[in-house]
Amino acid sequence: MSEALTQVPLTSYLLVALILFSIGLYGALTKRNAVIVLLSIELMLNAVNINLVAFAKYGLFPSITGQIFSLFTITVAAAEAAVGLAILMALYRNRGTVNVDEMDLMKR
Amino acid sequence: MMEFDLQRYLLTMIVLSPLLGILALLLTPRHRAGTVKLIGIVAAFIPLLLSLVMYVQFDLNQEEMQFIQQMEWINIPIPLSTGVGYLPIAYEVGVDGLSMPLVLLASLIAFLGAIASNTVSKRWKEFYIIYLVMEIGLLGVFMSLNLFLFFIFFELALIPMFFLIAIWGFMDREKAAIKFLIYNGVGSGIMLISFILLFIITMTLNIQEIASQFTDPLSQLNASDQYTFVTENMRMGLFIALLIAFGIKMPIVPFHTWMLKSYQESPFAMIMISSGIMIKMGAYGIIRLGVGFFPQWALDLAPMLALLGLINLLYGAVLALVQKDLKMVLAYSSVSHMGIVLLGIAAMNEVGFQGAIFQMVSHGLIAALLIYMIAVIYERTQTTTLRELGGLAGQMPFISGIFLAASLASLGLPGMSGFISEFQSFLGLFNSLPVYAAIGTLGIILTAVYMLRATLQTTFGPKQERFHDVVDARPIEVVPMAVLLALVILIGIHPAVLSDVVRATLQNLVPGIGG
Amino acid sequence: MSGEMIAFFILSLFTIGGAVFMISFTRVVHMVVALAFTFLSIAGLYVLLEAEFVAVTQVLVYAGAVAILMLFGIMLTKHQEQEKEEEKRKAHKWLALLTVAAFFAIVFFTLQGVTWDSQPQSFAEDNLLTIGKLMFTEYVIPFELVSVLLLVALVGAIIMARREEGDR
Amino acid sequence: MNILQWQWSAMTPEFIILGTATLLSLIDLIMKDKLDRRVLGWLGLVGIFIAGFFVVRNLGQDPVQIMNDMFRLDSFGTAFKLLFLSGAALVFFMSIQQLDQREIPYHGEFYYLVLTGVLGAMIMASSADFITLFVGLEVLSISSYILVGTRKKHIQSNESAFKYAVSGGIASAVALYGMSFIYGLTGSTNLYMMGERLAQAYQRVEPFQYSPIIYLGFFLLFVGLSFKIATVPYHMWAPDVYQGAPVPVTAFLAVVSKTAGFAIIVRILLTGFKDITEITDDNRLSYVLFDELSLYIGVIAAVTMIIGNTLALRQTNVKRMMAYSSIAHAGYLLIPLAAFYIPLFLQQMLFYLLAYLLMTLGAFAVIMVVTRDRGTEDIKSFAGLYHRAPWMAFAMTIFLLSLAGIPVTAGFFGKFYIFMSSLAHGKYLLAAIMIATSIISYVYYFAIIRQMYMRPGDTEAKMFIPSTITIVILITAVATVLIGLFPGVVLEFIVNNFNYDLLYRLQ
Amino acid sequence: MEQMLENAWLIPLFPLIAFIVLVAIGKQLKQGAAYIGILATLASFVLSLFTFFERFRDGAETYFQPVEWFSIAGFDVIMGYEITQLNAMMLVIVSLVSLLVHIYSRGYMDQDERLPVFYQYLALFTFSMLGLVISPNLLQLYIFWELVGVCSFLLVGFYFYKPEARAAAKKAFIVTRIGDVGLFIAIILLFWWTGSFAYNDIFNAVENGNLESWQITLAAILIFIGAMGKSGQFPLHTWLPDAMEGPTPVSALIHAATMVAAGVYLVAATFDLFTASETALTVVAYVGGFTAIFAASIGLTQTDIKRILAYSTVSQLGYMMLALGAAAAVGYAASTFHLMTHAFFKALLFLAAGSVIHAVHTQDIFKMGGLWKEMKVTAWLFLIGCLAIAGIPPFSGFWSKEEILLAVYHAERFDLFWIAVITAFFTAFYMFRLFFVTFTGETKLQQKAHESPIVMTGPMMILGVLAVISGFINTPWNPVLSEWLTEGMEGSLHVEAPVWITVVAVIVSLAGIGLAWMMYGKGSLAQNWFSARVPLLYQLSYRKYYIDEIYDSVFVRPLNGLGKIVYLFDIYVVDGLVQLTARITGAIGQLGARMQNGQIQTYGVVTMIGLVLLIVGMAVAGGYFQ
Repeated sequence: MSEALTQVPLTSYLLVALILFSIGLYGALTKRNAVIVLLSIELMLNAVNINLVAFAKYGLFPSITGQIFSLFTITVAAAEAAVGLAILMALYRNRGTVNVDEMDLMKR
Repeated sequence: MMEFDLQRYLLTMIVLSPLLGILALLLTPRHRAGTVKLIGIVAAFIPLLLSLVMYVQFDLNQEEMQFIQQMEWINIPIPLSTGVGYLPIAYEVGVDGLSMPLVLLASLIAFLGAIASNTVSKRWKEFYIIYLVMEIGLLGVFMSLNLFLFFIFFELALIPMFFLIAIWGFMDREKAAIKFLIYNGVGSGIMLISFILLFIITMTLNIQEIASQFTDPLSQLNASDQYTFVTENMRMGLFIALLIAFGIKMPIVPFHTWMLKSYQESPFAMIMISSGIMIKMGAYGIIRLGVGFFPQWALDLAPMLALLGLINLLYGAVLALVQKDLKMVLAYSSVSHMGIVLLGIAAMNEVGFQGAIFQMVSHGLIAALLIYMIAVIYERTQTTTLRELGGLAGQMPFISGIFLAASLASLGLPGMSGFISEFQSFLGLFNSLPVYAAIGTLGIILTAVYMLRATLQTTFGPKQERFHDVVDARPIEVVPMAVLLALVILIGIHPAVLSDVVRATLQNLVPGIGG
Repeated sequence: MSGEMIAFFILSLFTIGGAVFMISFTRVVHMVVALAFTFLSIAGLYVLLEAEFVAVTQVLVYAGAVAILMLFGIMLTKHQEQEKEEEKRKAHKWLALLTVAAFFAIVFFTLQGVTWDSQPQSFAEDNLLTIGKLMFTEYVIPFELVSVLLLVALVGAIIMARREEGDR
Repeated sequence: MNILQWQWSAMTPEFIILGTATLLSLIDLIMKDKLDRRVLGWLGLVGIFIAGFFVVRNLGQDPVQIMNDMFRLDSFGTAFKLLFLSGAALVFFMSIQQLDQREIPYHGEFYYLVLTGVLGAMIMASSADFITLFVGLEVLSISSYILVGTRKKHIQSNESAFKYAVSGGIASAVALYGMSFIYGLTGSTNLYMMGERLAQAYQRVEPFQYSPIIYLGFFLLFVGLSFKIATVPYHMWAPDVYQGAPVPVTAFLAVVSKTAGFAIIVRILLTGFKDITEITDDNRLSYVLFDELSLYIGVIAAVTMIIGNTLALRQTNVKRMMAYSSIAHAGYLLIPLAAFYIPLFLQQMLFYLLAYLLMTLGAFAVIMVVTRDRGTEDIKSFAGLYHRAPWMAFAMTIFLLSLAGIPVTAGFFGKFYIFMSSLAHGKYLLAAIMIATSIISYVYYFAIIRQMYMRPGDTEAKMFIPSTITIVILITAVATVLIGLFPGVVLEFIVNNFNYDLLYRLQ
Repeated sequence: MEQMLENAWLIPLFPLIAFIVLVAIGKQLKQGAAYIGILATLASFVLSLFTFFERFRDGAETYFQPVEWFSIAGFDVIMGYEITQLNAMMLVIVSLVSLLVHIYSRGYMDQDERLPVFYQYLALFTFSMLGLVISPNLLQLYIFWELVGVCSFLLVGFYFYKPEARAAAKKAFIVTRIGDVGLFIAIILLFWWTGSFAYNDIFNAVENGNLESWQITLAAILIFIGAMGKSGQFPLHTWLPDAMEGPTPVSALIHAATMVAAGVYLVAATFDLFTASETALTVVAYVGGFTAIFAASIGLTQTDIKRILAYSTVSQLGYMMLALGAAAAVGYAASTFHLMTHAFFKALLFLAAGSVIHAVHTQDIFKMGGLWKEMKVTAWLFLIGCLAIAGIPPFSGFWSKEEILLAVYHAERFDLFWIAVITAFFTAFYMFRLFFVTFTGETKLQQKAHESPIVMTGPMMILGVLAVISGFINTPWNPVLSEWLTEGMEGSLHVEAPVWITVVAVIVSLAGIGLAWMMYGKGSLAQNWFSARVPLLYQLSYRKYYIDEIYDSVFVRPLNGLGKIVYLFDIYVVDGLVQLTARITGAIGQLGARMQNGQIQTYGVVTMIGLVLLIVGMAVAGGYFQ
C-alpha cells in the first residue's frame, strides 16, 4: 500500500488520458471552427499516446514498444494535421468559410 | 449409338436451342422488322419441335427420370476432417411424367406467344432476343434436376419478364414490372433460403437424392456431423417455406396482387406466358419439391392446402365476378383455377395429383387461348373494358366463336380439357377431404357465372356502331387459336395422351406419401 | 506523498485544464494557446513515465510544429471570432455531450474495475539508445513507411494548399 | 540478426510499387507542365503489372516473415494484394483517357497517390504488427484524403475531402485508443504475441479480470476500423465523400480502400483474437470471443444492410446511390465474420470481394462515361443510354444484376455462398435480412436499368467511349458473367492458392 | 339383326359428322346446310328405329360395348354404349323429334342468314342427346349432359344481339349448372363408394347392400338435383320459361321434347338407386307434385304463347317426376310413357306455336285472335295438341295421364293424387285459354296471316298423328309398353284401381275446357272474372310468384355485393399490406436520410452513439461492468 503512495498508479494515467480523449472527442464533435476540430483530433491522439506510454511502463507486460508506437502516432498525427489543414485551405479558398456546420452541400 | 446420344443430349438441345435464334437475331439488321419477327417465331419453333421429339421418344412405362444428362459444373469446397472436400453442383437435367408435359407446354406456349408478339410495334429485335432468353429459363425450370440449376432457370425466366413488361407493356408498365420483380424476388428469396437449408441438411442439391433422403426411411441423412439434427419442425418449416415461395409464383391468395397489376399492364403475349407457363412453375415446384421432399408433412397439412385451394378458388371467382375489365376477369380467373391445382394436390392421392397436373396443362392452354383472344379483340377494338365491348359476334363470328369456346373450356365443359382436370381434382379430393371438396364445387358454378358474364358481355348483345369495320381473324391469328383449341379438345376427348405419360411417374410418386 | 505524485498531480491538472480551456474559450487563438499548454504538460507526463525521447518529440512536434501550424491555419483563414449558437446546434451539442459523457462513463467504470497486476519497468537508462536501435532494426519497415507517408503528406499539402492561377 | 539476412525479396511487389510511385513523382517534377500526363498513367500501369507479376510468382510459396512479423508474406496477404493491384490497374485504365485537365489539375499526383494508396493497402494486408498495420492504414488514408480533394476547384470535392479527413482522423484516434488498451494487456504490438497474451489475460479471474478491457479494446478498434469499410456505425461519411470525389477516386475508395479495410480487420481478428478459446463439453475447440462477438457483428451487418439499401432507395445521384450500395455490400461482407466458420471463411470473403471489385469497378466505369457525357450525376443522365450505347448499357445491366445478386453473375454466387454459410450456422434472421434487403436493392438498381432502357434521353447521339474504358468495361463484364457461370474455377483457385497461413506464427 | 345393336354407336355418329361438316363448310353451303342436318338425323332415326324394333320385337338382350377411355391413377375409365329398353325408346323419340324439327326449321329459319350455324348447333345437340341416351355410365352421361346444356345455351342465345336472349342463355346455363353440380358430386361419391361409374356396378352395389342407406339417399338426392336443373323442377325452373328467347323449333326440340326430359330420363335410368331409398323417392314425388301444380298455376295467367307452353312443360315434367317418385315400378312405366306422349304433343304444340309466330310475328296471344280461318292446318293441329295435353280420350295424353293418376292412387299417395287432379284441371284450362284466345274470336292483327309452308306443316302433321295414336301403345287393357319397359323389374304392374278415377280425370279436364270456353271462347264469363275477385292471387300467378325477383335479391345481388366488398378488401387490405411494407421500407430510408444531414459532426455523434450502444449491449448481455 505504501508503494501506492510513492508511485503514481497506472489507472490515474489512464484516467487523464480518458479525460483528454473525451474532451478531444467533444471538441471534434461540437466545435464550429474547422481548425479547432482538427486540433481536437490531435488532442484525442495525444490521449492515446499517454495511454501507450503509460502502458509501456506499467502495463501487464511492460516494454518500450509502447514508446515507439507513440512516436509513430505523433508523426502520423502531425502529417494528418498538415494534410487536414491543407485541405481546409483549399476549401476555404473556394467557400470562404471554415465553419464545419456550413459544410453540408451533400446530404440525405 | 445415335439413339443413345439423342437421349442424352435432347434436353440440353431443347433448353439451349433458343440461343440459335438469339445469335441469328443479333446478326440481323434492326430495321428489317419482318425478318426479325420471322426469325423470332422460327427460333421459338425449334424447341417445340425438339420437345415433340422428346414426347415421341418418351418411355411411358419408365417411372424414373428420362433423358438424363449430368455434367460437373461447380464444386464448392468444404472442409472435411481429412482435408478439403467438394460439394458438387452439377448440371443435371431430366424429365419424367410430371415435368415432360410441362416442358412441352412451355415450348408450345412460348412458340404461340412468339406468334402473338407479331404485333409488337417497337424494338422488335430486342423483344425477341429477351423473349428467347426467357424461354430458356421457362424450359429449364421444368427439366432441371438440381436445385441450384432450378433456381437459376427460375430467375432467368423472371428477369427477362421484367424487361418485357417494363418496355413493351401498357401505360403503367414500369410500376407493374417493378411489382412483378419485387414480389417474385421475395418468392425467389424464400425459395433460396429453403434450397440452401435443404442443401445443408442433405449435402446435395440433386432433387432426386434429396427426395430419397427425406422419404426413404432406410437412408440416413448423410450430412456432415454438425447438421444431422433435422427436427420435424424444421421439415415442416421447410415445407411451408417452399409453399410460400412457390405460392407467390402460383399465386396463392393473399400473394396474388402482383399478378393483377402485371395482367393489367403486360403485353398480351407476356400474359400468355405468365399465366400459361410461369404460374405453373409455382405449382410444379409445390408438387416436385414441396410434396416430393416432405410427403408426410404435405399429408398432414393437406387440409390447410385444401383450405388455401378453396380460398383461391372461391376468392378468385367472386372477384372475377365484379371486374370491369376483361383482363382482370382473367387474372382472377387464373387465381381461381390455380385453386383447383391446389385442391388436386391437397387430395394427396394419385387421382388428385393427376387432376392437378391435368389442370396445370389444361389451364396453361386455356388461359393462353383466352388471353390470345382478348389480345385479338383488343387489337381491333382498342379496349378491354367490359362496358365498352359488346355485340362482337356480329362483326367477327369466328373470333367470338373461339372466344366462347375458350371460355366454355375454362368453365369446365366436358369434351374439353378443363372438365377432365376439374373432375379428377375433385374426384381425388372427395376421397380424402369430402367436405372441402363439396364446398369447392361452388366454384364450378361461380366459374360459369363469371366466365359467361364476361364472354357474353363481350360477344353478345346489340351490335355497336364503333365496331362496324372490324375484321374477323387473319390467317396468322388463326394458327394459335386453332392449335390451342385443338389441344384443349384433344385432351378433353382423349385424355390418354396425357394420362399415359403421367401414370408411371405418379405410381412412383404416390407411395412416397405413404397413404 | 512522493514528489512524483505531486508532479503528476500538477501536470495532469495543467493538461486537463488546458484542454478544458481550449473547449471553453471563445477566441480561436486562445484555444490554440491553451492547447499548446496541454501539449507541454503532456510532455511532462511523459518524463514522469520515463519516456524522455517521446517527451522531447512531443514538445517539438506538438507544442512546436502542430500548434504553430494551426496558428498559421487560423491566421490564413478568416473566421468568426464568436461561436454563434443556433437552436439546432444547441441540440446537437447536448446530444454530443450526452454521448461523450456516456462514453466517458463506460470507459471510466471499466478502468475502475480493473486492477493492474504489473511489474513496472524502468526505461530511465539508455532510453534514446534503445529506441534508436529498435527503430533501425525491428521497426525499420514502418519507419521507412512513415517516410513515404510524410512524403505523401508533403505532396498532398502542397497541391492542396497551393494557390492556383485565378484564385482569389 | 543482420538486417540484410532477411529475405527482402518477399517485399518485391511493395518495392516496385514504391519505386514506381517515386519514379512517377520525379518524372512529374521534371516534366513540363504542358505535356500530357497520360504517359505517367501508362508507366504506373506497367509498374502495377510488374508488381502483380511478382505477387503471382509468390503464389504457392511458403510464408515468409521479416523482422518479427513486421512484414509477412503469406497467402492471405497475397490474395488481397492481387485484389488491390487488379483494382488499381482498373482504376488506372479508367482514368488514363478520361481525366479532365480542368477538373483534376494534378494528373501526375493522381497517379502516384493512387500508387502510394495501394502501397498502404498492401502493407495493411501483409503485416502482423500493429505499428506497421497502422502506418500502412495511414498511408492509404492520407493518400485517399488528397485524392478525394484533387478536384480543387470543386467545392463538393473540397468539402468531401475535409469530411473524409476529419472522419478518418477521429476513426484513427478511436482505433488507436482501442489498440492502446490491447497493447496495455499484452505489451506487444506483434499480433501473435498479442494473441497468446490476450488469451492469458482473458483467463485471469478477479481481482485481475481483464476481459472487460479486452472487449472495450476490441469495440474501439472495430468501430475505428469500420470507418475504412464503411459499415454501421461508421458509414455516414461514405455517401458524402463518394459523391464529392472524382469518379475514379470514388471507385478506388469503394474497391481498394474497402478491401484493405477488410484485410486489416480480418487479419487482426484472426491472429490477435483467435487464441481466446476454450474446450467445450463435447470436446470441441470453441472460439469463445468470436462466438460472443458474432452476435454484435451480426447486428452491425444487419443494420448496415438495412441502412445501406433503404437509403439508396431515395437517391437520385448515381454516385451517392453507389455509395449506399457499397455500404450495403460491406454489410453482406460482414456476414462471414458474424457466421464465423474458419474453413469456409476465406473463400467466401475473397470470392465476394472479387465479385464486388469487378461489378463495382465496371459500374463506376460506366457511370464515369455517362456522367461526363451528360454533365450531371443525376440518375436521369442514364436515360436512353440503351439507344446511345447499347453494349455499354448491356454491360451496365450485367453489373447491376450482379450487384443485385441475380443469376447468372458473380454477385449472385458470392451472395449465395455467404448466404449458405450464414444459414449453416443457424443465423436465420441474418440470412432473412440479407435476402430482404437484397430484394429492396432491386428497386434502386433497376431504377438505373429503367432509365437506360425505358426512358427517352435528350439525345440519340452515339456516345464517345474511350478505348481504355471500353477495356475496363469489357474485362469486368465478361469476368462477372464468367465467374458467375463457373464460380467453381475461382473457388478452386482460392482453395489451392490461399490458405490460413496467417493463423500461424513463423519461426 | 343382332348387328344393329352392336352398331348402335352409329346413331349419334351421323349428327356428329353433320356437325363437323357444317362447321367446316357450313358457311359455303348457305341454306343448303339444312339438308346435311336433315339427312344425318334421318339416318339416325332410321337406325334408331331398327334398334328399337330389334329390342322390342326380337326381345334382344341389353347390349353393352365397353371402350377404354383413359386411366385415372390406375383406374381405367370405361366409355361405351348400352342399349336397354328405356334408351331404345328414348333413341326413337329423340331422333324422331329431332328429325321433324330439322325439317321444320328449314322453313322456319329460311330468312335467317345464320341458318348454317343454327344447323350446326342442332346437329351438335342431336349428337349429344343421343350420346346421353346410350351412355352406359354416369360419367359419360354427365359429359353429354353438359354438352346438351351447352347446345341449349347456344341455341337460346342464338339471337345474340338481343339482350334478353343473352340474359336467358346465361340463366339457362347457370341455373342448370347448379343442378349439374349435384349430379357431379353424386357421380364422384358413387365412384368412391362403389368403385365404378357404370349403372350396373352401382345397382349391383346397392343390391348387395354395399352402401349404407344414407349414402344411397344422399347419392339419389344429388342425382335428383341434377335432374331438377335440367327438367326445370322447382326451385330450378326459372330458366326454362326464359329459354323461350331461342328460336321456336329449338323450344320444341330441346325445351319440350328431349333435353328437359333428360332429367326424367336420368331418374328413370338410375331408378334402382332411387327405389332403394324411400326418402329420395318421397323427395322426388313431392318436388314433382309441387312443380306440377305450381307451374300450372303460373301458366293460367301468362300471355306469351311460348311461355304458357313452357310453364306447361315444367308442369308436365313435374307430373312425370311425381309419378316416378310416388309409385315405384308402375310409376316408372307411367312416367316414361308420359315422357313419350308428352314429347310428341308438346313438340307439336311448340311447332304449331312456331307456325303461328312465324305468321304473325308476335308472341302475345292477346294480339292474335281469329287465326282459325287463316291457318286452318295449324289450328287443327294445335287443337289436337291441346286435347292431348288436356287428357281427353282417345288422345295420347289421356292414356298416359290416366296411367299416372292410377299409379299414384294405387300407391296410396292421395295428397299427391289430388294435386295431380287439380293440375289436370289447370292444364286443361290454360291450354284452351291459349287456344281460344289465339284461334277464335276477332283478329287483332293489322295484316293478314298466312298458313305456313308444307315444310313446316308436314312435320307438324306427323306429330299430330302421333299425338293421337301414340297412346294406344299402352292402354290399361293392353300395356305393351309398360310391360316391355319394366321387364325384369321388381314390383307388380297389375293395378287395381277404381273406374271413377278415369271418369273424374276426364270430367276435370272437360271442366277446365268448359271454363276456358266460357271466359275466352263464348265470352259468357268476363275475362277478368278471377283477376277482379282475387287480384292478389292473380298478380302472384301473373308475376310467377316473384321467384325471379326473389332470386335476384337473395342470390344475385348479394353475390355481386360480396364480390364488390371482397374486391375492396383485395385492393385495400391484401394489396394494402403490400403497400404498407413498401411504405415502412421507405420510412426507414427517410429516418436514415434525416440523420444524414451533411454535418460531419452529426455523423461523428451517430458513430459514437453506435459505439456506446455496442459496449452497453455487450455489458448488459455479457454481464460485465457490474
